[in-house]
Amino acid sequence: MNSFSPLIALLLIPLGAILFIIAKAPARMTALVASGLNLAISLLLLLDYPAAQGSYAWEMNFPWVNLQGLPPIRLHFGVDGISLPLVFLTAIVTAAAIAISPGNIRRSSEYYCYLLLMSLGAMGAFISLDIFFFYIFHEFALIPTFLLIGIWGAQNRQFASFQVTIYLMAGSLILLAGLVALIMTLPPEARTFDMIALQSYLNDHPIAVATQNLIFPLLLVGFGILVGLFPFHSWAPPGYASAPPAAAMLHAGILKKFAIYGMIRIAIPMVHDGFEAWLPVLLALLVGNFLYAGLITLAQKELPTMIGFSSIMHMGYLFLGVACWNTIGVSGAVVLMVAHGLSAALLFGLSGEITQRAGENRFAEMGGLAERAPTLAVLFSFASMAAMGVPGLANFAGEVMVFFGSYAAILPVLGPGYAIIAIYGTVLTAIFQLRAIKSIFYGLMPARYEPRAAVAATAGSEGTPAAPGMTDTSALAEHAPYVLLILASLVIGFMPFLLLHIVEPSVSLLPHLK
Amino acid sequence: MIPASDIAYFAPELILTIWAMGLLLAEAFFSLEPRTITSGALAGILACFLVTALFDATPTLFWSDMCKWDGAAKFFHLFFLAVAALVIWMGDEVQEPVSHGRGEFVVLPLFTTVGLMLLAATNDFMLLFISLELATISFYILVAYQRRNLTALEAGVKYLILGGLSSAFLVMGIAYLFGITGSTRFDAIFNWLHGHHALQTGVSFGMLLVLTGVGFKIATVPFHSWAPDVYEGAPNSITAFLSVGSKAGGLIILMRLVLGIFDTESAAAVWIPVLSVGAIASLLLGNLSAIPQRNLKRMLGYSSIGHTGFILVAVIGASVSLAASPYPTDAATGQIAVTVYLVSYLLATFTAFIVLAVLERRLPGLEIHHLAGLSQRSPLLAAAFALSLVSLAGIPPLSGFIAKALVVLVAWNRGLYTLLFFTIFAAVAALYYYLGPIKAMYWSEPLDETPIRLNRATSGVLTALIVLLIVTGFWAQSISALVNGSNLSPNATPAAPVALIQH
Amino acid sequence: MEITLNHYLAVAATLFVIGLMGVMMRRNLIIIYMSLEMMLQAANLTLVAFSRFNGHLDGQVFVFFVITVAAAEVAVGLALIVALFRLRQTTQVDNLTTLKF
Amino acid sequence: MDQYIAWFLLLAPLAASVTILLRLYSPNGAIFASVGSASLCFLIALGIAWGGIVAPTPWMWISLPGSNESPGLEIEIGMIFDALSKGMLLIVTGVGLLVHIFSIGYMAQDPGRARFFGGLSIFMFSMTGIVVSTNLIEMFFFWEGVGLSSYLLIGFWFTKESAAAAANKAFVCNRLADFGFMIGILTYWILMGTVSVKPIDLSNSYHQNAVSLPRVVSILTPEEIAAHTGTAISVRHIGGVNLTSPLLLTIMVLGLFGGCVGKSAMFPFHVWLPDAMEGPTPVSALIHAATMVAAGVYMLCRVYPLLLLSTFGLEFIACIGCFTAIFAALIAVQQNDIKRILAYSTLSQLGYMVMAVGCGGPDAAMFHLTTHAFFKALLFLAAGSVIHALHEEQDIWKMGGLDKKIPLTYWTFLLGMLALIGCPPFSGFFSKDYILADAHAFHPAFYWVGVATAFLTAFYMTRLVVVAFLGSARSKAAEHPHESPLVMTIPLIILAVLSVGSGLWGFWSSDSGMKNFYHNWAINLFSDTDPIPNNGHFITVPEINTGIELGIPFAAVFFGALLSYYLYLDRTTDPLHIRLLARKFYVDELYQRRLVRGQQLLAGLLNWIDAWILDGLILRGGAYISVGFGEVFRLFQTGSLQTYAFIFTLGGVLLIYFTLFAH
Repeated sequence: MNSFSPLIALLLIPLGAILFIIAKAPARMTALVASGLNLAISLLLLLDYPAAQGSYAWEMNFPWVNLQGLPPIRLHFGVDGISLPLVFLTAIVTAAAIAISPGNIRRSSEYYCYLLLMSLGAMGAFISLDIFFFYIFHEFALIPTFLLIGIWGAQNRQFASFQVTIYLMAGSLILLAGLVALIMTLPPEARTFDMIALQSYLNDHPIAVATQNLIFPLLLVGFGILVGLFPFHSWAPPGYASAPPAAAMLHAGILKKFAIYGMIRIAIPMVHDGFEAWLPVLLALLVGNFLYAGLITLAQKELPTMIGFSSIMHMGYLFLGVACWNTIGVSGAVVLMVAHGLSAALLFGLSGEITQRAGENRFAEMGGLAERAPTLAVLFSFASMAAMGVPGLANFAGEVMVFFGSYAAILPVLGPGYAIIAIYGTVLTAIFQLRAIKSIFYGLMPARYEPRAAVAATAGSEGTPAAPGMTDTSALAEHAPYVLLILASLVIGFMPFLLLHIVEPSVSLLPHLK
Repeated sequence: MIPASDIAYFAPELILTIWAMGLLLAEAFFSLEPRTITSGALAGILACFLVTALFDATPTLFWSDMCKWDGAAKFFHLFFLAVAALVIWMGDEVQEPVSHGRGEFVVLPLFTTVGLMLLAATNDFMLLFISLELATISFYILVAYQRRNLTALEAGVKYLILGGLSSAFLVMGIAYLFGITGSTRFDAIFNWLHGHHALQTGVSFGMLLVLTGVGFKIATVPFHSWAPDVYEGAPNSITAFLSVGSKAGGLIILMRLVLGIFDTESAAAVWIPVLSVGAIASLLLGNLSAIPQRNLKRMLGYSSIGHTGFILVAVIGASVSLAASPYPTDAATGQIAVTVYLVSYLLATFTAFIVLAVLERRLPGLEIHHLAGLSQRSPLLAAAFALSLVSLAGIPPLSGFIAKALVVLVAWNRGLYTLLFFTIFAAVAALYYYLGPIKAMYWSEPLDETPIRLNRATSGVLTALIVLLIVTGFWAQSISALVNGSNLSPNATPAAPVALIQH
Repeated sequence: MEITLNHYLAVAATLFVIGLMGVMMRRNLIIIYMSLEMMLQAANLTLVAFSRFNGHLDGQVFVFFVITVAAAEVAVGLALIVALFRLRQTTQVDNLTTLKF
Repeated sequence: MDQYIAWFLLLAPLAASVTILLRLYSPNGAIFASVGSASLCFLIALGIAWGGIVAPTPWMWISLPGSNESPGLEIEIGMIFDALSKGMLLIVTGVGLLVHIFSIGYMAQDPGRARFFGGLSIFMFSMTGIVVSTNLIEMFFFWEGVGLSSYLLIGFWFTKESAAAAANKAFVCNRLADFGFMIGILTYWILMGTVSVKPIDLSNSYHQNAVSLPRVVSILTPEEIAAHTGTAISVRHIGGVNLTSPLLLTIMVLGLFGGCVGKSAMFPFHVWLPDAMEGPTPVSALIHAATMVAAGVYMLCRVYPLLLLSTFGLEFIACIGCFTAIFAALIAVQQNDIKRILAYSTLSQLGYMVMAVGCGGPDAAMFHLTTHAFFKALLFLAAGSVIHALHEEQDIWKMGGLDKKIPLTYWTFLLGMLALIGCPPFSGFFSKDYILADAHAFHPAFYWVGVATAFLTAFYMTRLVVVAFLGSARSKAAEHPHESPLVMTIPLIILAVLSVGSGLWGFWSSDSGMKNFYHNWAINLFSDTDPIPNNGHFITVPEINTGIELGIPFAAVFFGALLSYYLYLDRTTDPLHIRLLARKFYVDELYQRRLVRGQQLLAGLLNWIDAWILDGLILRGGAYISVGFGEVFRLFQTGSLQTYAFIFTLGGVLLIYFTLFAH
């Protein structure tokens, strides 16, 4: 219990890498090595996790802060079947994001430091069992994101960086209020930041329903803003559109999941009556995610914004899976979190690549890329298929579970209707993803394909001449990061049980499961 | 432990005063190097600090009950001494040396500090008035110290006139309180108020006048008007001194009054609404009108008005006579919150102003756009300034977050939902202008590439402050050490928060 | 008629308000400063009146302190004003507004 | 060991496709890998058919516990080898292999042929998967897989806008239909607590839910049912919505049928199939004629016991099938593109099969499916050979006089055509008449529509042959075409033999032969459970009546062919001008104008709202308002000392007033 756990390495390695980079070590190399190490470790953990009883493993629990007026804060790390897949996701997406980042990017040492900081924040949030650290680790990533978008971002990075940061900060402040409210309504002796202790206390003495109905909306709105729940999604599309690909990968792939994870860990189990009371609202909002965001995605004329909106739409599945609160739905949500993390990372990375190669991101202006860049075409098709939930890729497994879970769950108002809407969501996804493939890769290449250097330059790295970019400059080896993500998605897609036998026991331990 | 005798408790003030006198004389007779005076002053402060640290915080009245020694007194003594040290060091080391009388410029802050320290320990309105004026009058001089410089003079005059106005209100208020309760002792007045449940108009009239006077010191709306101008006009070190020292002085008085004297049902019914209005107004006006500012010092001036708002929320939350408070121990948390907030505010503000003081000598001006590309020219300065702003914005893992978190916590616990809402709104709005300079420093194109060199002391202090900012945020235990010398071992059972100010 | 406490208070209040008006309306720094002093004296008068009618001396002691402090304040204040006069050859406060917004 | 062999049925094509996709081979290497995997599949299929190879032990794909409100979720990936899957497996792998071989010649010149064969391998993988699936989710898994491969192959010539568009259309149509399919699956799971389609589970489910309902197209309330059957019926929930079992069962059946509607391109979703002809001809032969489009029918037969649970569902299926049959046949009459004519005939034949299932004759449907697979593959490959010979000429009015020049292709095509129109003694004759007999037994109306369709089929196929092959050449290309190489003609010959013989085989005996093979499968559906369920007609057993069985349809076919022969012989242009048919009843236009554009408009509207109202007005508006307030507040900071004094005083006065005197 009070011994150091391997988890701490997951934090120390990026930290060490950052220090090395500050000490003028070769940035890209160091970052790559660090993320590679993390990936290896998380993979080992994944294999080594004692899945049978689904309890927390590799716990380390040190008293940390004991400030008058604050509940005791403990340095409490540990993972179970719900957080471990997310740890793995963080590691793999980080590795990919760093690997695809151009080596000749300007101010590279800062760039890689910020990337590492982002992933450090996500990693810490997922392995902390203490709400205080859970919260502030996530906040770690806020300022690096701001700087990444601001310094290396694309067209209207000015506006985007400010909007994203302020909106997310607002979200996390509301979340903070919610968490404080949750903990502080308890009598002083019972107050604690420790998730496990808190949960066990709340199981015996739940909070008064009236108070819960006050607390849950705070948590819902806070998490909702962080994940882009309709109608709090406006920060995402412009933000992702102008963020450098790697940052978008990290944020959309990993950091967003923080909110869903928080819903599973804190909001729903600890404030369950409030959840029950607000369920109709939550469901109404996620229908908004499906239909509203889905349809808007149809209307997008540029690749990055389309992917931004589609990633918002897919949050609907996660929320739906969580909202069922039965084993099938929640397990589905967890699997889908990983799956969506992989596919979103793929899509954002590739769209960055395409935008930069073609020096263009408007569908109307593109076409016929498949002739010149077949590898890119194959990779992008894979990514789109994953997003569309084509069987064989991870998203399908997760979505199916969410469908089953939500169809069976006794949800208010529409009942099975939510599942049906969700399934319709897959149709919408198919429409816009295929349209994207068609207009980017199929057909003939526009005659005037002189890439505008401006866009090319803003697409992350400087100086990469965009004109030769049109051709498939890269062998498969150069696309290794994408292939890595695709392989992960395929493995989970064909053998979801590999993930499920880890996830399911921990999920079934969650309280109040229907 | 020093025996609790009158003279002993009075030691810090005595030491500092005598030391300051000595320095003045020494400087007058054998003209010393400014550097030596500075180090002398710092040595004196250090000595005083050590002595003060030796006292334990058990509440005692001394000096025929005119002074009160307790947790708050001790904390604020140490606080003001730390502030003074930083101010004096800045004044000589970092910023443009003053044109004349550098000795006085170093020594005067010592007198201010004595005034503020007395203020922290006062238990009587007479002493309150005198110590307040001692501090304020030396501030008049310090603000307008560059008397060849019109803006400085203008700032000084504005501060002078408005300060005089506020002290007039203060004295008038004191007069009424004294007239009706028949005493100038805090404890006596408190007992009187407990005796008469129905509050007389005269008392609340006096109370309001006094609050007006105090509101001026802590620069809360509507008594804030002086702050932006004076902040902009005064020398950097003095601006920092004003925004931390004088604000803290006002706050300790405010707490002594509203939490020490007026914390009865009937009185609270008067001052809680007043302070709430003040808090909300400060939150909104301070943070919103900081957004369009271009001059950094002015922006920080407005933002300090906003911070007053945040602190006031905690002060209100510390009142035991609040209606909705299921757990009475939470009241004490309010006071903790104030102190923690002040500590983090001290760290962030001084980091910011040290950077500004350095830049003032290097840059054509202190507008935001002058910062362009600072991260290339001097990574340390850029990082320090950015971190201080981030901490002021209350983003983890810096100490500003703990402070804001505590405020939010208190606001929720004490059922101050309206204030909670405005707190969050203000925090978000604040981000808007805190991010601006960061943007300028990190991705605007630099005007000129020449790197900015720092001497060892400055960079050392800045690094130390950065470390403190991060450590106090990430390992808040250190704050609790700073706040109430409570034992550093986190293993100790979570003590129920002890109110610094009790009756 | 017999003079009660309220009469003193009324006079003091009047003085106070006159001073206040002076501070807000006059344009000459010296006069503004005088008005400030007048406000302080009003406060003093109140104190004295109260201590007379309460029948103990604390108030009057306090008055001495106030007067002393006021004297110190005047010294500093006048010094400032003089310095200002050196710079601008006037003690009018009009367009003493380089710091604003 | 031998239980692992079966896995290679899936693994061989998968491995082939993946390796080809990773560009591990030269184009010819890719061809070798793909054809090799296909032939391996065929061998394994033979082994399975003769029982040498047993079903492997399944592995649990997803296994989640249920709860008091939802059943558990157990999805396994396994294989099921019963008569149905064995037969289908032989068809798929056999025809598949032939098409692979044909493609070697057909695609020889194409630079992208490696990609083509990769796609074919993906298809073989998914299609065999569908056939052997043990449960609906597994089936759905491969179901989408064939959709994907069809998407890739339709868009094979992706530089053609039309091809890319057709590919998207096909995929989206299928997705839309699978939307229903998934709902059907979910409902089945809610009702029965399983998604398995093993015969034993199906018949159990059947017996749990079978209530002898009168054959009326209506939903009865539980009370009515209780009144009718004397047994109270359980009320089930989905998602907390109370639904009477019959309604749920109907939803389930219609949902499952939805999947078929998409894959087999039944009426409202038929639009994608003709466009799919944009793909290379072998693809049209294998995927869009012989096997994949038949997957819908196969699936219906697989879950037939479930269909029986909703009479309304069954009748609905029959109606849709019947309508599609005549509808497509009508359109085919006025088409000029050789491949499109065949595509529409495919539609109408699929209509036959679906109608057969709806009329309670899954055996007939499977029988027709088999024969159709042979002769339609034959027709398409022959058409491909023609197109190949004429250098990508597809308009039949630019052909003519080919019978002398490419005799082999002509004769094989002719045989296929005769089989298709159901001219005795070719295979189509037997299977089609079996269906018609079932239809007659079910309801005469279906029978007569079927006959009319037969008439039309004969008409347009004769038109095709007469215009394309007979007469004199009507274009440069048609004047000196060249016969295709052996690698292409041999598959034609084999298929021709099959199309001729497969019906005759065992016609006289009562136990051997294809018809009886399927009939035995069908009547044994429930044999493992007693008692044989309700009132006999879960499988329609047509009464033998030569008049109906042989006479009328044959007459229809004969006159149809005769009429068209004399109408079209030696014509240079089409004497008939029926705009409505030529324009395919304007269905495409309707969809384009109403649905697609409507959705796009809605999307645009929402996008505007999001950009201007939500983001613009509310968010940025809010931000600007705060900034504006900031600008206003700083105006109080006039810099004039006395303003400050005034503000100060005003503040104090107001505080005092409101606290002391305002109440």
